[in-house]
Formats: sequence, structure tokens, C-alpha cells
Amino acid sequence: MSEVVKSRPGAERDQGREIVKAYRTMLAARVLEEKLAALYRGGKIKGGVFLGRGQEALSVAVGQNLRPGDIFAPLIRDQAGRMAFGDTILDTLRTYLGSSLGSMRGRDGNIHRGRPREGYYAMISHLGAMIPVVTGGLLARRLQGQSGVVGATCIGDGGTSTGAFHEGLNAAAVEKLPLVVVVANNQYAYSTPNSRQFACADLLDKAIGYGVTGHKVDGTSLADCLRVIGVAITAARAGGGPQLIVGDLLRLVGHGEHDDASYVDPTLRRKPVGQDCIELAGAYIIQQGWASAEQLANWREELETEVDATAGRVMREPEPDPADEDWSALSTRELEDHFA
Amino acid sequence: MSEVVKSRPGAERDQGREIVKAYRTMLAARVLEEKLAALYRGGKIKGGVFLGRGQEALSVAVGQNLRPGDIFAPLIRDQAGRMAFGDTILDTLRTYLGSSLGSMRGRDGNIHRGRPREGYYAMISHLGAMIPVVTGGLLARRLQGQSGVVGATCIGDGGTSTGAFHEGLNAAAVEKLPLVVVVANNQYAYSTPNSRQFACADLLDKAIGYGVTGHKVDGTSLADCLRVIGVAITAARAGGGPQLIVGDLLRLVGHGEHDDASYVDPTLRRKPVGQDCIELAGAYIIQQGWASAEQLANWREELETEVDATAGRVMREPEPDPADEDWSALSTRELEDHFA
Amino acid sequence: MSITYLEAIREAQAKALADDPRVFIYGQDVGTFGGAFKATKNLAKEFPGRVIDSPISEDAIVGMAIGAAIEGARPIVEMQFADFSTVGFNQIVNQAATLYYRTGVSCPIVVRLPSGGTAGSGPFHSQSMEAIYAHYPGLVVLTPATVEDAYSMLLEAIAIEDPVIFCEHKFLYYHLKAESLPAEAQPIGKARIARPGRDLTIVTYGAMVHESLAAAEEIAADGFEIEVVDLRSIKPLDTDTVLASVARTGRLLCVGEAWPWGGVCAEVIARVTAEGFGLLDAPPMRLNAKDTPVPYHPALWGTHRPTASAVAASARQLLEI
Amino acid sequence: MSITYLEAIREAQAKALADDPRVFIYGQDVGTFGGAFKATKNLAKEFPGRVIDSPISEDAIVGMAIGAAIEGARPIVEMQFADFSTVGFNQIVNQAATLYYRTGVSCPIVVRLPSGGTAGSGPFHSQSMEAIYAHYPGLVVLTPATVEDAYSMLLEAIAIEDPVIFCEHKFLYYHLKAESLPAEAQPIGKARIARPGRDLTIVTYGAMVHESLAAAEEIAADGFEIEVVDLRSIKPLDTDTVLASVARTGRLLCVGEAWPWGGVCAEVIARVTAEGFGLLDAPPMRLNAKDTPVPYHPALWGTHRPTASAVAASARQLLEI
Ligand SMILES: Cc1ncc(C[n+]2csc(CCOP(=O)(O)OP(=O)(O)O)c2C)c(N)n1
Ligand SMILES: Cc1ncc(C[n+]2csc(CCOP(=O)(O)OP(=O)(O)O)c2C)c(N)n1
Ligand SMILES: [Mg+2]
Ligand SMILES: [Mg+2]
Repeated sequence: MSEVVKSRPGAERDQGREIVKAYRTMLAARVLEEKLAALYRGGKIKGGVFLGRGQEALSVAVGQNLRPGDIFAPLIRDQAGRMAFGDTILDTLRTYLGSSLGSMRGRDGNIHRGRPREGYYAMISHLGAMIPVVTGGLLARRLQGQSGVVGATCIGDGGTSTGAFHEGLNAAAVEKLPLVVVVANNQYAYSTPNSRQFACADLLDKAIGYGVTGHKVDGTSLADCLRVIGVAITAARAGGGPQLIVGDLLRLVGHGEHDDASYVDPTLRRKPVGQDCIELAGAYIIQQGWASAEQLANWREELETEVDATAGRVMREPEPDPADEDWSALSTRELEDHFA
Repeated sequence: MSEVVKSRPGAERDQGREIVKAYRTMLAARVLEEKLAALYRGGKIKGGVFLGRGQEALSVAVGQNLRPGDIFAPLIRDQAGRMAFGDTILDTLRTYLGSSLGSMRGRDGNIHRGRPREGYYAMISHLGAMIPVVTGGLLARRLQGQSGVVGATCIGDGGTSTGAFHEGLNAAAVEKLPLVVVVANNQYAYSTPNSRQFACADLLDKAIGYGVTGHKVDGTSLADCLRVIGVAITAARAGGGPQLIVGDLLRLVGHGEHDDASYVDPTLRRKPVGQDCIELAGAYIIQQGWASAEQLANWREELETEVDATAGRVMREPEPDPADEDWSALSTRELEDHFA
Repeated sequence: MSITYLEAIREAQAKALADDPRVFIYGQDVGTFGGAFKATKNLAKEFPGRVIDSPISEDAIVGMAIGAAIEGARPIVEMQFADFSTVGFNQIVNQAATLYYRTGVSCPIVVRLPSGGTAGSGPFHSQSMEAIYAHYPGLVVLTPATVEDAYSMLLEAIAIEDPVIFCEHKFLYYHLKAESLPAEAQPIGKARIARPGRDLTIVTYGAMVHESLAAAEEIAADGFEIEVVDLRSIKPLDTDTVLASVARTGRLLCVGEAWPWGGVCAEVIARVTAEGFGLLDAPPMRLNAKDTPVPYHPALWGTHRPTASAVAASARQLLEI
Repeated sequence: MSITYLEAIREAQAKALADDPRVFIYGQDVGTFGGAFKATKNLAKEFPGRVIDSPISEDAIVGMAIGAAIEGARPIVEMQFADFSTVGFNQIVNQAATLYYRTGVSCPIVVRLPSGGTAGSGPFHSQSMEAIYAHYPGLVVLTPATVEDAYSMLLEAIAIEDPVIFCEHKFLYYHLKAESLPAEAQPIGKARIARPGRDLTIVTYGAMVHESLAAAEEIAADGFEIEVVDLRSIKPLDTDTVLASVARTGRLLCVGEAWPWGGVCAEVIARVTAEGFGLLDAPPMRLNAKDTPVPYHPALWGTHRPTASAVAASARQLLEI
């Protein structure tokens, strides 16, 4: 498919711009997550911290290929994709640190954030559960007469074992909705290796059983991710029905920051799948002459400054005050139940 | 594979015996179900009646290929398979009519019957739910050191859309357990045609996504059903892991006896898939000279007499008496809760 | 003209589809077939493309309704039986019920649950799950007992911005008839005095309203006047109307078809005794189904569930204290 | 030696595996990794082949446990968090809970639910689902509040022929310590007087036992003696012990960490007022979590759940009536 891209005049320049843009988003995610890890170690974050180190290329490629008006339901390790879709350093920090000014107002935290009315759905913890939700969002858009809209969501290798994954993808396939499901096959679900999670030779083998198009992508290669996910999203947008993408990569960090990932097979780290997508992307950018090593270092430094400053600002923001809460789970206040 | 069978000396005679045996079980199921339908129309059965007309060949092939000590969890339309596995005309009638002497003692009815301790699991209504249960039964057998045991269960085309189907089959595949899942692809789930149920070209396409062996069978051909399911069960028994069998056929009756199946595409009835497996099997038996048309008619007559007599007997049996019930859902009586 | 409880449900959906372009229906066999109980009969034809057959995937059905609601639609989903909503349970209680609290975006879905026992339906086609859903914050749980309420409360449910669990009772589907559909109705959240009385209050809902009314009628022959309160909505629960009734009668019997532990009866008694302890002249009492799965055989089922005569016996016992 | 609540759970499983060859453990990451909370630490090594990692498939996990139980095994399944048991809900309430009643074959499975709130865990890692499971006939629901009970009740749970929902409280995992493991224990189904008193009875369970004990201690300074009843098992619920306590004190406060509607508190109040109405000198009272999802931020969470000071405030209020 890369031929298609290269055949346009200026395509190579476009590709460079696209890759550099994605790289800077990946870097922002990486730098921000490093800060989150530091804040976690410093006891500043009360709940867990779950990072996407090693998965930035796959994730950013989803967010960057989507358009405003599309739907995106990211998962645990999608800091890069979230930012490409419009999430900010500020709101991420606010949510992790529980600022009352964050989108979740301290009611939910960390990765459980979003702005559903802007197409940016807020995941619940239950794996697989966002797949039918995005499917339903797309169904509503179709009923409203909208076309050309895509809904994307991410899931892990482990998440493919859930009934929700199965029911949601199947229902989307029956309706031929423009759903794009991106599987980050990072070899483990918490401590559980793929060999204990599924028995198919490749997760891509699932595509045919749902009657959807499957795409394989090297999750360590930013260029490959941008290209393949671009193709998939374009196909969905054009009416090709659901697309299943499987990206192979390795989680380069613990399941959460409490976890040392000692169960990871060390040989995997030395295999191609174990490479760091950011390092590879940086080297590629330098090699292609799209930016210099100094520029890359500058970008990182700028991001570190911004992240540090934002974290400082957020830490001075007010905590949610229980007395200000109206403690209602219903938007229709008259229907609230009252307990003596 | 039929060559394998035929290459043994006397194989053809064996096959004849096997087919005739299966045919007689199918016939028993058919005659019994005709009686159930009549009883339903006569208002003698309080709940619903769900018949397997047209699915007897596929179903009987499962029951007949299993051995004592195996596990079988039949579904809605498996009267034939149940009888091949050891269920009786008597207990079927007792359960439908709610006799207190039936295996379910009036507590559950119709198709929700079994004798779990004898490997004959009693389905709950929730479709797909028996798949993990059989899988767990097989896991326990393995932990107990038993080998050479098979667990079979049936499901409809519609049931493949459930999360339970997905989770159960996947878990069985991970454990490489001898689970045999037989999909009776009867083209409809209640009124819902396959086109609204799944989008894969063939349900068999699901096998590869679970990493299990798939088998296709003509559900209208008894010989094909016995052979293919025999092969699958043998493979599972030999350690080949889960087997997924898809049998194509048509439900020749309403979803339940309340339903006239007016939604069924009439052209399907004229296609090969719409043939009646019992008629085909009877004709085949006559053609092969394994029995005469008179014998077939005699068998039916004998069965009708037996079924009528048994129904008469069961209708004179005592109903469950609420006063005799101890109304406990726990086997540990001391742990019962007491409500004032 | 005469209209059944089931027809009222169909009519409410027809009206909602006609009046509000955001409304659509999703569920197994709801399309051309019109649903297992025919609650959506002809709707697919009358409203092309808006009454959609789903696969057998309750988790996806509810999940999709939630996504559609986020995008501004008003989905009504039909479970074929309430009992199968256990498969969509996670989406209902963890996704739909939490969405507004977490994100500030409301989740206007209606989940229709054909509920409750009928003769010969057995353990998996008879359940009453209202207490399960009422336990969760973020859900509105309705239990209409009349043709009028089936109609007006379903219409109101569709209009509500929050997720509604609509427990329609299968036992009433064909039995219950009304002359016409109501033009106006009591708002959701208000209980109804189904029969006024002064000697004892029966608080109940769903099919048990009718068993309780029959019991009240029976006992009236003895000279006792029983007041029957139909809760209509079990979450929110109209404690005020219940308290006012108990203030009049001094005696409280709660009747529920569901299992006792933590059910509507327990909740009502907890409220009345906490807020109206001094109003009671006798201990509150409850009558529920027996604490076993719902049996198949009608003879067992008739003992498992409270019937008019069981309600009358409990009421007589309470009147004697 | 000192042993935590969490270690007691590990030790009970180790003992069960050692003593009974029918026992095995199935769940996510329970094998070599030892579980998300390390409740199965080293067990896979000590008992090869009997501590088995599952896929992320709660429905299959529970379903498989049921099948294994039918075949004579004694499965213990671990949910990574109680909150995820919603995905295995159907198998628990419709398959496990009905098996014995329907077929006469018992279903000895234990479902371990790491339950309850801890700071910063948010809406989906904090839930208390005991009332949901207790509503269903056919399940035993346990809520150990001490290290000793965590150990002995889990051992007993594994021995019981019926399905047990074992609600272990995450807040107690590391906090709570005991000197040693008990050799003997009260049987399941019996509540425990955690602190004797004469002025007011607090009935509670799980982590709230400790908040209530702290409240009782605080109020003791005012000269009031509060009796704290730890239910231990919420189904069956030991009404007799509760009634005997209320007979001594005349006042009842129920404290639960779960949501109020139809929770343990409602059930306890319904029983006490029905069976011991005359024992009460004041209206019964309950204190529960607020009726919203469990919030993430510790400042909100601390208000959402009952704390010692909230319990003390409620108790003081009730003492003044
Ligand atoms: C239904 C459900 N069960 C269990 C969990 C607990 N859990 C959280 S993350 C996780 C592992 C996920 O693995 P995978 O899907 O491969 O994603 P990854 O963490 O590798 O990105 C588990 C088991 C959950 N969130 N949801
Ligand atoms: C989880 C669940 N949802 C809904 C139902 C209601 N139901 C009973 S049978 C049926 C159709 C089943 O179709 P299929 O699986 O194709 O089997 P068939 O009836 O064709 O043999 C449905 C929807 C159910 N039993 N379980
Ligand atoms: Mg993974
Ligand atoms: Mg079918």
C-alpha cells in the first residue's frame, strides 16, 4: 500500500510531516508518562498508574488517523493516541492527580477519562466493554444520516478473550459499521503470556471468523503503524465495514507502576518485537533528514519543561470538595431516591 | 475419511448397523416429539415445547459417537442426541409433563433436564452457557488423571453470537481440552436469519480464530453426520484439542410449538438444506438393503405404541406436591437462611 | 375498544417512534417478527430502519444502546426475557449507570425486561430482577402494574435523560385490559393508592398489586378495609406516600414476587421503620416468593409465589396482632 | 509471628490444596505470578498443575468451575476484583445457584471477590457486591472481617457443598494483622459480638466492623457502651444473634459500605423489625455509602463511604432519640 502513498507528488514530504507530527505526540506521551511514574513513586498519585511505554507508535497512529467528528475509545496504554485525538497534558495530569478542574472532577481517575460528547469516550475498566459502545455510537450516527464517520477503539491481547469483544465485533460486522478495532498484541496480559490467553496461531486469524478485514502491523514501526492504520481507517470510512488490526509489540514497562514485569521472557526484549518504537522512530527521522538529533533533544526538553510546569500548576489546583458535591448519580434530579 | 472406514473388512456391515441404530433413535425422537406437540396442542403441557425436527441426524450422531463416561450437554433441539446418550422416552415425558418422578421433579421442565452426575448435563436457558461448563468438567477429569474422555455440547447458529460461546471455546482451546462443539446451523435463531446474526462467509471460519480444528457436515445426511462427528470425537479423544463442527440444515418446525415459522424463506425448504434427514436416512437404509420399508413402518408403529403408553402412564403419575417440598436451594440444610 | 397491557407497551413505543426521531428499538427478533411477545408488532414496517434485529448478544445490545445514547439517540432495548439481562448486566450496571456521574453525559436508554412468573415458565423465564438493578446508583427502575401505567410510564421512561430499567410483567400482558389509553398520568416517582383503606396498608408493585387487590376484596367481607399502595416506581421509591398510608392504617404488609433477601419489601420496611417508626401499631411484615429458583410445575409455582390467598392469610395474621 | 488478612487467605488456600486433592485454583494471573494481590503467592510452585492461569474470561472462569464441581472437584476461583464478577454474573446466579435445586447435584465452588473500597481505586475497583449475590437463592455469601475469619471461613467455604461467594475486603488485606492462625472457629452462619455493650447495637460486617469498633471506642468516652455485631456471613444471616443484641440494647444501627437500596442494612432492619419490633426503643437506623458510584479521589471517597466518625455521629444521633 505504501506505493499508493508514494505515487503522489510530494508524498514523501507529506509522509515526513506526518511522521514527525506523530513522533512529537509520542514523545509528549512518553515524557508525560515518565512524569506520572515519578509522581507515583513520590506518592502524589493515590491510585494506580498504567503506562503505554513501547506502544506509542501503534496508539498515536490511531489518534492521528482519526478526524474531528470521529469516535475514539482508547484503552489503558493509549496516552499517545489520546493526545493525537486532542487530549492534553493538562487534563491528563488533572485526572491522575484528581484536580477538581479535570474532566472527571476527581470522580474517576487515571486512564478512565474522556469527553464522550466530543467523541472521546471514557473507558470503564471492564475489558472489551467499549467495543459495543463505539459500535452503538456508530449505529446512532448512521441513523442520524451521517456517513464518513469512523469509530476506533483499542484492546489488548488479553482483552480479545472477553465475551464483550466477541459480541461487540460481531454485532458491528452484522451492521457493517465503520468500526476499527486495534489490538495491541504486547505479548502479555498482566503476567499472562499469549500462550495462556489464546490458541490461534495469530490473533489476526480471528478476522475471518467475524467476516471483517484484518490487518497486521509492526507495532514498533511508526511508519508502518501510520500506514496500515491509515489504510484500515480509510477502508472503514469508505464503507468497508469493521477492520481488525493486530499490532505486535512488547510492553516495555510493568503492567502498572507497582509491577516490575519480572515475568517477561527476557529473550523477547532482544527480539525485533522488543524494540522501543520511539527510539526507532527518532532514528528514522534523523536518517531521513526530517530533523536532527539536536532538534529531537530540544523537543524532549521543551516537553519536559511543559510537563513539569503543568504538573506544578495542577498540584496547586483545588481538590474536589465533598461539600460541593451534590452526590447524585442521575441527571434528572427529581428522580433521585432519598434515604433517611 | 469414509475410505478409512470402508478399508476394514466388514466395515460396510458395521456402517449399516451404526446407521440403522442411529435411524431408530432418530425415529424415536421424532415420534416422541410428535406426541409432545400433540400434548401441547391438547393443553397438557404448561410450558413451551421446542422440537428438533430436521436436526435429528446431526444430534443423534453426537450422542451415538459418545461413550459412557463422556460428558454431553445437549441443547434445545437434541432429543435424538439425548436418547442416543441414554435419555429415555419415560423421563422426557415425565419432565415435560412435570411428573414428580422425573429427573427434574417438576422443578425444571422440558429441555432443561439432565443427570449431571452421569455426564448428562442439564442445560440452563442462557445460550452458550453450557460450553464453559463442559470445558470445566473436562478440566476436572484431566486433573483427576482421566484421559480418553470427551465432552460434547451443541449450540445453534444464533448461540455463536454469545460471549459465553467465545469465552468457553477459547478457554478450552488454551487448555487443549477434548471439547467437541457442534453447531446446528439451522439458518435461523427464532425469527432471525443468519444474515442478521453473523457476517462471516461460513461459521466454520471461526475455527481458525480459536486455533481449533473445524469440520463441516451436511446435517441432512445421517451417514455424513455419523462419519464427520465420529472423526471429530475421535480426534478430541486422541488429544487433538477442541473440535468445532458446523452442520448445515433447516429447522423443519417452529422455534417452539407456538410459532408457525412463517418467517422462514420458502425457497430454503426446496433446497438441499431443507430436506428431512429422517426421510433421507430411511430411503438410504432401504436402498442399501439394511431394512425394508415395512420394517421402517413397523419400527414407527412400535414407537408410537410405546410413546402413547408411556404418556398415558406418566399422566397418571403424581404431580409434585408443594407440601412435600422442603423449599431449599442449598444442599447444606444448616446454611439455609430463614425469613420471618 | 379494549387494550391489553402488552398492547399498551406496543402503543407507547409506536408513539415514541412517531413523536421523536431519536428513538429506535434494538433487540432479538424485534424487527419484522415483532418480538417474542409481539410488543413491537408492525413497528418495523411502520418505522423502517428504526426497529432493528440484534444478534443473541445481550452485552453488545446494551453496550450499543449506551453508545447510541451518547450520540444523542434514544434507544429502547428489549431483552427477550428479564432473566437474560444477566448477560448484559455489566453494561447496565457499570457502563450505563455510571456514565452520568463520571462524565456528566447522561445516558437515556430504556431496557425493557419482560419480567415475573407465569405458569410453566421455570427458573429462567420467570425472574423478577428489579431489586438487583435498584441496588445500583444511576438507574431508574419502574414496575408498572396497570395498562395505563404500562403506557404512560414507558413513554415517560423514553423521555427521561437517565437509564431506565422497565420491568413489565408478563403475567399481565394478556390478562389486563383497559378501555383506553390515558392522556395524562401521575409522574414517575409517585406511588398510587390502588385501593383506599384504613386498617392495614399493603405496599406492593407489578403483578402482586392484583393479588393484593384480590386479597383486600376477600378480606373486605370480614369488615376490614385494606389500603393497597402500588409503588409504580421502585427506584426512586415514594416513601412519603407509603408513610402517609401507614399513618392512616398503623399496619404494614409488603408483598413482592421476587426473592426476599434485600428485595423491595426489605427496602420499604427499612424506610418505614426508620422514618415512621411511631406510626406502626404492629410489626411490619413481608411476603415474598420462597427462597429457591422459580419452579416449573404450576403446582409448585403457585406455592412459590405469593397469591391472593397467601396475601390474605398474611394480612389476616397481621390484623390480629 | 504476625500474619495479615491477605496472608491468611493465602494460607487457607495452601492448606486446602494440601489437605484435599480435589481442590484447585483458577483465575487471572493466579499461577506463577501469584495473583494481582499475591493471594496465591508460591502456590503454583507448591502445588504443580493445580493453580491455573485463566484467560480474561470471567464467564468462562465461573462456568468452568461449575463443570469441575459437577465432576467432583473443589474449584476456587479468584476474580481479580469483585467488580469484574459482573461479567461472570450469569454463571454465578443462573448456573451455580440453581444447580442443586434443579438437579439435586450440589455445586461446591468458591468465588473469591476482592471487595470494597480503598483510596484512589475509583468506580470499578471498589465495589461491594454482597447484597447482589445474597438476593439469589442457592448462594452462601461470606464477609470476613478479621484475619482469623479470613482463614477459617475460607477453609470452611471450600468444604461446603454449595456455591460460596467469598467477599474478602481489600482494605483489610495489609492493615489487619493477627498473631497466629486459629485452630478452631465459629461456624459459618453465626454472627460474632465484636464488642459487647448495652446502649446501642451496631450490626455490620467487613471493613465496617473496624470503623464501627473505632466509633464505639470514641463514644465510650461519653459513657455509652456500644455493642458491635459482626455478621460474618450475610447469607445466611444470623438473625438470632442480632435480635439478642437488640434485646439488650433497644437500639439498632446498621452500617454497610455498600449502597443502601436493598443492601445488608435494609435486610437486617426488615428482620429485626418483623421479629423483634417490641425490642426497639427507637427507630432502627442505617448508614451506608452514598448512592453514587464510588469516587476516585480520596477526599470524595472518604465522604462517600461510612467512616468511624460518620458511624459515631449516627450512633450519637440514635442514642439521643
Ligand atoms: C473483564 C475484566 N477482567 C479483568 C480485568 C483486570 N485487568 C486489568 S488489565 C488486565 C490485563 C489486560 O491485558 P491486555 O488486554 O493484554 O492489555 P495490556 O495490559 O497488555 O495492555 C486485567 C486482567 C479487567 N480490567 N476487566
Ligand atoms: C443469552 C440468551 N439470550 C436469549 C435467549 C432467548 N432465545 C432462546 S432460543 C433463541 C434462538 C436460538 O437460536 P439458535 O442459537 O440459532 O438455536 P435454534 O433455536 O435455531 O436451534 C433465543 C434468542 C436465550 N435463551 N439466551
Ligand atoms: Mg497485553
Ligand atoms: Mg438456529
